[in-house]
Amino acid sequence: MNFAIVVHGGPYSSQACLSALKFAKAVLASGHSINRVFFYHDGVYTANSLIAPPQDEAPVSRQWQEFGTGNKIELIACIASCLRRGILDETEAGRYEKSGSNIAPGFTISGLGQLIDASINADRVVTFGV
Amino acid sequence: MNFAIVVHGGPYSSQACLSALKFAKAVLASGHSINRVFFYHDGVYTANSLIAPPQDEAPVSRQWQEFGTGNKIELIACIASCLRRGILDETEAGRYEKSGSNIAPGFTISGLGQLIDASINADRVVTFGV
Amino acid sequence: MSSMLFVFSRPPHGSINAQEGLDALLMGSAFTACSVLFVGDGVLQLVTGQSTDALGTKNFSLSFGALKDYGVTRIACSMPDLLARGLHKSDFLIEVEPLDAAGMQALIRHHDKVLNF
Amino acid sequence: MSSMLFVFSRPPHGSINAQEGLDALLMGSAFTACSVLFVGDGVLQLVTGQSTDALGTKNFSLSFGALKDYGVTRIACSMPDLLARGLHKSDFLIEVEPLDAAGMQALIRHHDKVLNF
Amino acid sequence: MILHTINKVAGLALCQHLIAADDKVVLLEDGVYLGLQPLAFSICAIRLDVEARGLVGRLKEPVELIDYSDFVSLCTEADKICSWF
Amino acid sequence: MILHTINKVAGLALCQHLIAADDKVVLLEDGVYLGLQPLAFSICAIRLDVEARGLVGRLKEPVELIDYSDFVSLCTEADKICSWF
Repeated sequence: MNFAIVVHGGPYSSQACLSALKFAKAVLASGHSINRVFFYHDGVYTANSLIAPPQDEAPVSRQWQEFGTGNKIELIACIASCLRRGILDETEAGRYEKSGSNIAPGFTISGLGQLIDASINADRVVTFGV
Repeated sequence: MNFAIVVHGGPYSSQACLSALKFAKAVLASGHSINRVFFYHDGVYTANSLIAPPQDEAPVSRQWQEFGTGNKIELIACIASCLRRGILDETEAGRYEKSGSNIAPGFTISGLGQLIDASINADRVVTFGV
Repeated sequence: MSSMLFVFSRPPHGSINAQEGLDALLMGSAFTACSVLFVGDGVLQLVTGQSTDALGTKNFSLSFGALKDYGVTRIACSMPDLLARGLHKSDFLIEVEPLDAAGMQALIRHHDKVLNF
Repeated sequence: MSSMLFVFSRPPHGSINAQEGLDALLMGSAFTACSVLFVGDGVLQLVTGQSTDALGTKNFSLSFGALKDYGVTRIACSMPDLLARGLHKSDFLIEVEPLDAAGMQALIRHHDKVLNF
Repeated sequence: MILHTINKVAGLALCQHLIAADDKVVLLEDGVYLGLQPLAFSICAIRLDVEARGLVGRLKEPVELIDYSDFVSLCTEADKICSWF
Repeated sequence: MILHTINKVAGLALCQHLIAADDKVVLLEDGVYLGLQPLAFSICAIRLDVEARGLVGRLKEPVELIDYSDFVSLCTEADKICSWF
């Protein structure tokens, strides 16, 4: 079966981000697939490349990066949520004349249509909310 | 009278950040002073220089920057909260070997002692929570 | 094509969540058959007379009037949650169908995917 | 020198707030006289047997044992909120003083500043 | 006098036992929805937040609408402020 | 069968009228605290979250502890998933 996963919470501020990762790993381990993970609301904070967590806390943002790139799973951060919260790729940083970008490797900034597309086309959609 | 103001919420995700700003302006307009504004928890997201809000939404982060610099009010973002959430100045970006910094002008990253110091020394402390 | 039910459960203005939920609904209705169900404090999004001029934020409640134009199939709310807040459907900006428990369960059953905001 | 009352009202683990509150209390107790009051779901921070090994997050509940060493003056909780959750002070990791409404109001009155987390 | 602020409906459960007879309460943000229900103490509510939510005329008496300068005055009159959220 | 997930105590108020007789409920994150109170339907709870909160042995019967692979299986058995938070 094919899953879409939606994440509304950012690292540490909410457990949603960590629960969704554990769920996503279990989906693949059970032989199912994931069509897309969509980060919305504060979930886009997961895509911030500048996070430097303490040694004794799970580096959930980096774990998502590794999960996405290692398994070739699309990790999409909603562009409207990103702009409001200061998560930018090089294109957006240029457009808004900002000093730099901070999107983490493995994440892509894209539109809300990707949430709808993923939800429509997946067999199951599961949201991890705040 | 001298006020300490504590902000727990980031822009848009919580109204706390906007309410605290309106309160801070009213404090000064009433002839009182502010010894420090301390951003804790998700409040540190206010200090992200890369925020690019839509035209029709209050640019609360930039309004804080202008308020702090214009009135010479210390805006302190808690260092532990910042590291977990990816808000870095140049020093911290260097220490953690990150590609760049994203602290907005007018904000300073510092320790939790600044919260205690501000609370002890102010006549009144008011928290805007989430 | 999957039909989608959007569930709105947050009050407006205290966070951007309600507004970002509405954005998702409007986007969804461009692609497929969508309905919306307001539950809990989500029913407060619909109250008439919201004015954010002095607050300085966006009055997204004005966009609810466009739901019909966007082709949103059913616009419903939880009757128990409406009553619990001392509200009546005449307090609402738009025509909304209050549903009891059985009606809400049927609404969920008749859509393929459910997204909560 | 102002005395400070730290109020903890959030459950542990679901967000970092409880942990960041404890960090603030430990910092505060290095500078001035501090007490702590657990209210609402904050009383759940104190439950024995928390094990985050499998979850992979920090088990900060172990740090509550250090509150006495840090010189925290009074460690109290809301008795109504304790009872409402079916808990007893014997469920707690450390010795905590359950207070009724009058006791909590007095605790607030006797501290100069109150910080809620 | 202690000033209590409440910024969400669930905040009331945290502080209901902690509000003394001579204390004052300010409702702000989503806390203004508490004005839809009968309350055991007299309260003020931030006008901006009441207007934003369409609650003007819908609140139970007695809720006094105040602006931020009134809020600051209440803080100076109070011995301390407790924020519930 | 519809699978409902609840990740906080307040989430129950949102969905209590929406859970049909043959539906299933998974508690996760702070939602596992709901297992401290009697509930009108049978539930599963994520074991990691129960352990983290010190609730092993404190939950009312019948709460079945499950891991994430069981959660995934429940999702595949369900027609759809409703997440309450």
